[in-house]
Amino acid sequence: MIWLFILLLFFIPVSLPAQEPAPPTPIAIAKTPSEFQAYDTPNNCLDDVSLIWKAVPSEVELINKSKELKELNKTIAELQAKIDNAEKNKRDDKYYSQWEKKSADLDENKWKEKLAESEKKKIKISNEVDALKNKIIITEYIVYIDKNADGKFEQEVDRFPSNANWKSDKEWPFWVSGTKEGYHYVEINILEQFPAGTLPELKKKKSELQKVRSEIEKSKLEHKDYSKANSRKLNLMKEVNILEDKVSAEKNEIKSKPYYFKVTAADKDNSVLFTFPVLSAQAKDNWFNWSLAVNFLVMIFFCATVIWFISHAKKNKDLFLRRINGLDAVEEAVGRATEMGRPVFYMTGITGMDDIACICATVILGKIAEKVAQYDSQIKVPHRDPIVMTVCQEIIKEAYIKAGRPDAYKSDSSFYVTGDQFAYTAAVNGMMMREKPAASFLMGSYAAEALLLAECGSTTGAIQIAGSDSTDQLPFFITTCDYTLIGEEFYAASAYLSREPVLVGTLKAQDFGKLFILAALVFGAAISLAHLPWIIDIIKDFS
Amino acid sequence: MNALLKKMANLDRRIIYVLISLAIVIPLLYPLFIEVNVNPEAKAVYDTIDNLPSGSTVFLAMDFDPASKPELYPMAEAVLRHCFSRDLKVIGMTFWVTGVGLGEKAFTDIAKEYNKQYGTDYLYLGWKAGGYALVIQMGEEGISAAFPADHYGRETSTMPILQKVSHLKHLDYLVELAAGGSIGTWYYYGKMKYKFKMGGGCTGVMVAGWYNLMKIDWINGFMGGLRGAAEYEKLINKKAKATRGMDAQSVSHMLIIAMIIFGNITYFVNRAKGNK
Amino acid sequence: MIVAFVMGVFFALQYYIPHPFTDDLLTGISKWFIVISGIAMGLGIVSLFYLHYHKIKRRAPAWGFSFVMFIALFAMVGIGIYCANAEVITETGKQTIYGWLYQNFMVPLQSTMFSILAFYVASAAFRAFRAKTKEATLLLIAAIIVMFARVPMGEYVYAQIPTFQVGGVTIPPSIGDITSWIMKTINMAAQGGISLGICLGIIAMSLKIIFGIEKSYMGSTK
Amino acid sequence: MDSTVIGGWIAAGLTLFMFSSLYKDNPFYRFGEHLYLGLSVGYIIIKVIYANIIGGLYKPFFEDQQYLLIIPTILGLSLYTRFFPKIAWISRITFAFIVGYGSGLTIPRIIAGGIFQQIEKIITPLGKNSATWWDIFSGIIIIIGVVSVLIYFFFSVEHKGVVNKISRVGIYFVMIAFGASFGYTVMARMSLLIGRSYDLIEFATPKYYYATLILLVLMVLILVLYESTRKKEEGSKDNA
Repeated sequence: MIWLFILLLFFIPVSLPAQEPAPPTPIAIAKTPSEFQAYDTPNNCLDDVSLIWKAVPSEVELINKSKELKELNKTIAELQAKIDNAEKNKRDDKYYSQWEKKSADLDENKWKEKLAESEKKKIKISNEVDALKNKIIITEYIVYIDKNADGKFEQEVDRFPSNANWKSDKEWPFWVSGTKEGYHYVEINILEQFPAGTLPELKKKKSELQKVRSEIEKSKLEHKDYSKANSRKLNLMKEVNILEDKVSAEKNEIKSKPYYFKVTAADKDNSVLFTFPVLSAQAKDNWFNWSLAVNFLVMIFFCATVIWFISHAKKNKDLFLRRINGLDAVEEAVGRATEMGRPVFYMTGITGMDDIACICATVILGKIAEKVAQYDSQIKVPHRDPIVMTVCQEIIKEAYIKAGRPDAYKSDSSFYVTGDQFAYTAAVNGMMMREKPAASFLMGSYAAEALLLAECGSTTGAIQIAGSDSTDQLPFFITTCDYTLIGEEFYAASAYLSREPVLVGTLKAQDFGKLFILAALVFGAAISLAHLPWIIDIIKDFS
Repeated sequence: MNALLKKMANLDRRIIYVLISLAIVIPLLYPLFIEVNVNPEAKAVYDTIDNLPSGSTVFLAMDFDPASKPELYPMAEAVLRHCFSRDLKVIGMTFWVTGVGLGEKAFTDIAKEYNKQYGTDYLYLGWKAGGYALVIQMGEEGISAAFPADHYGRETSTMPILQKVSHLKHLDYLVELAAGGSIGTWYYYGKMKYKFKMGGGCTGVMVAGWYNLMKIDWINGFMGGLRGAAEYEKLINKKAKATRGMDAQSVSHMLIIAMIIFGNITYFVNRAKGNK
Repeated sequence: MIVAFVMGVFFALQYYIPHPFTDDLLTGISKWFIVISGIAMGLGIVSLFYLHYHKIKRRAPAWGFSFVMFIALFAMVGIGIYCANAEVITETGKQTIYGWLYQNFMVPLQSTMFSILAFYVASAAFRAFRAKTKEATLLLIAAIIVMFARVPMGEYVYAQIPTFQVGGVTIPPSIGDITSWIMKTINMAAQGGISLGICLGIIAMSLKIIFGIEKSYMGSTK
Repeated sequence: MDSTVIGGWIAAGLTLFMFSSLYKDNPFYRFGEHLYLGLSVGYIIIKVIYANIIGGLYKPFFEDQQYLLIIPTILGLSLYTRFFPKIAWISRITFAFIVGYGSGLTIPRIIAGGIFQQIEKIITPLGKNSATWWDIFSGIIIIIGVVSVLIYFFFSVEHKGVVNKISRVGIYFVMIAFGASFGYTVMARMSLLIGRSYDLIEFATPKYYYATLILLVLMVLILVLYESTRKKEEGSKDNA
């Protein structure tokens, strides 16, 4: 039931709490916009305040119509180009088969029909646009700023034509209203309007410092003495540090005060038509990016399900797990290595320790190394990254201790080869050709070398088990390896091999997440089939 | 017979390797010249060059290195052949220091074919550090200011080819063969300001991106990958490396398909016999 | 343990905080990783030297080749330091010895290894594409269609098939259209499903690490 | 002979050495392999010295006074405690640091870039106003595919009955997709080989004094000799 609730949360527009809109008080003249608001700080911005006001209805209509016109012109141009091209090809006799000619003719006719239709529409819309243009009186909006509410408002901040600066130009979380209805929207950087007084000095010092640095570099190359320049550099650096502190203090000072804004609308002749009431706003640092709130909710939700399932798993120990073929074969592969007296090769992919796929590969290595230790076989793990190598040494050692055979552990079973992609491949292939491993495991993320390693392994007759999240390389693993763990199976492997209830619990949570995605998919598809564009906007906001 | 069939099913890899290398090398040496369908993108480059009055100047920017040689080098050759056959003048350079030798080779080889004079009919500037600054300099102060000496160290300011076309704005067409992002440099610092026409060629992986560049009018056409080069070769009626490359592609693909089918036939025959 | 938890929680939350302080921290720490990996390189070198030194010492089979490795390594490092890591001289554009070494040794070796893939693709296709099961048959047919369509010869052969029109639709559709439909529809569906699964797997794995449920990457399970 | 010709001989030789591995493991390949290994490690060492150590640590630390860089230095050095078993646990702090950073960074980005973007990409084509019936049909096929593949990945449900059937469909989707992308990649791989073959053909021209041909013949001769002597050796061993 919880997930249904969460699903609902996804689609119910929530009002935005953090921003406090000032009360709208319109000044009455003909066709006056009705709302004017000033916001403290919009999402993502630190030194900004924003102003929003509703545009005259005809302005909105004009903008929509002109957009439509633009689209139409584009399609017309595209169609024309297609037709021209087809004609040209016919003239130049570029078609080598009868079949091709026929289908080209067919396409051309279709395009021509569409073209005629579009032309008709274009005439209609451009007439409408002209009519609207005549209707509109406001040509320009002008924004002023002042430090006092009753000041003179002489500092002009922005000036733009009445068909520009729309709220819908920016990205908003889905619950913010008015992104479609035609609101004008201006962001004003306070620090740009009232810059810190010491800023120019800081800039000067910085460029001086840069010069001294390049001087030092030059004299270093020419083997000249540069101690003088060096001491100058150190002095400059101190000065810069002091100035930087000063500037940031000044900036904070500037930002700590509210500012007052006035917006006027002007017509063609630059005479003021009307003025909005003065409003105030203050720039604040944000500690949460509200446009990512949905993302955050999903994360919290997922954390909660994982924790819930884990605690559930502790109570309820035998959870069902479906079979994963590749993992059932691990035992067979390791056993075979013992029988044949040949080593097992294990590769952890190309990424480093900060990549989850690589971490997962090392975790699986622990489980496999344990089996290797039990069966008294040998494991070899060639590496491209020294940190991963170190981690794997630890893991293998621990696995041997766990299996009760710490004496059998060899410190050089996990070793560094090289960081170069193909040198690594060449070296590992060479080793495989010489040592003819009984089994080879390819786990983690791979690039082009995937097939090189896997095919070479299969020529040596090894049982190969691959597990990867690189979707580009999976086809090659499928064709060359005996067993392949596709995508999520690879991530499930460690839980599957260990059968620890806690880990299996997270698998359940994953399944739950999939169910959730499935529901969202089907639900979303149904709605978008019903042509409700707003739902697509909501989904777009998520990403 | 049975033993033979079993052997066939598990054909030694080395035989496959030999077949593949033959399928690649033989078409390269003895080409089949299979017809390639010409796409409008490559045709646009061809048409632009074809409609230039003779004596016009084309700039050939060869911004690639040996790694992209199989795809872009044939394009350079094809464009040069087209230009020289139409008595156009060509100036060449590269932003990629590792590709400087490739450009030189293309120019000397093709110029020899058409008996062209260095300094009057063509000029190879080579490589110089600077990147976009070079483009600005070539536009503002002139080509010979950016490259006082050419690839061979000869003085450029007195060369006849640079008398009429001293600055980038005098160019009639610029062909950019790119294995990376150098087209941005040519567009932002060159074309935007000096308004010359631009076309180009790119590697196979970049084709999708270049379609968009063509839509926003950075370039008026381009050759995409080996296939684009083969199309251009078809257009100038001089089938060379790229067409051979495409032949090799065709033959090797067909060989793989034939092998798969063959493998399946032997597999089924074996199975049928095993069932009996 | 605690370190992993703190780092994990902090960097997960960092994404939602627009304050510049956190961005500075993120770029700062990614610079730290450059330093850590630089220092860790020494471990790799020790491991490599140990392995090959022992091969030479034990006179293991083909120990001579370990000498080749050492000579190549020291030559590259020596020349690299001599040329101060410059592959070309910036002013003149002339290649240094280091650049020449790279150009004439590393580049052909690299591209040859890469091109061996062509052979492997062929032999993998021959061996694996057998219509043993329904799945394998689908794999095989899809591969053949796409391979066929990608080259001029395939287009040419396919164009010989007679076509006819049914209600404005050409039958059979051009082979290019068929491939692009497979790539855009079926391929996208499968890739979408797989990558959605992968995303869930990654999130679960990350959470396991942050909450300390999975700690075998540290070797000790204690 | 200038440096390009020498370079050509070297390049042709190394190319043939590496290709010889297709025949079987042999001294030529081993030579090429170890040479490449050494060169690449040398190359990486140079890059690490100049970019990571000098550019990332030395210069910012001593010239820009970024003293905080002492922390990663200590973390990096602590990896070396592994050589002293008693204090080896210190290195685990570094592991935890890296791993924690990686996993924390990943979660929100995966939610945004992986899950939401995927869902958007799958659903939006259906909602387009310009969609034809064919587009909608394809869109529905995509959704069926995604759903069935996801169901294939269910771990805690036994694959029986309906679930089994749907997950079979998922596997069919996966197989077609893999086959198609396999076929799609063949072309790129072949062009690599074509590029290499062009170079070899060029090195076989008189300009390079027929480098490829000469080297090829020499290599084959030596390989044949090597094989026969080895067989003799093995034969004599067997006799003894």
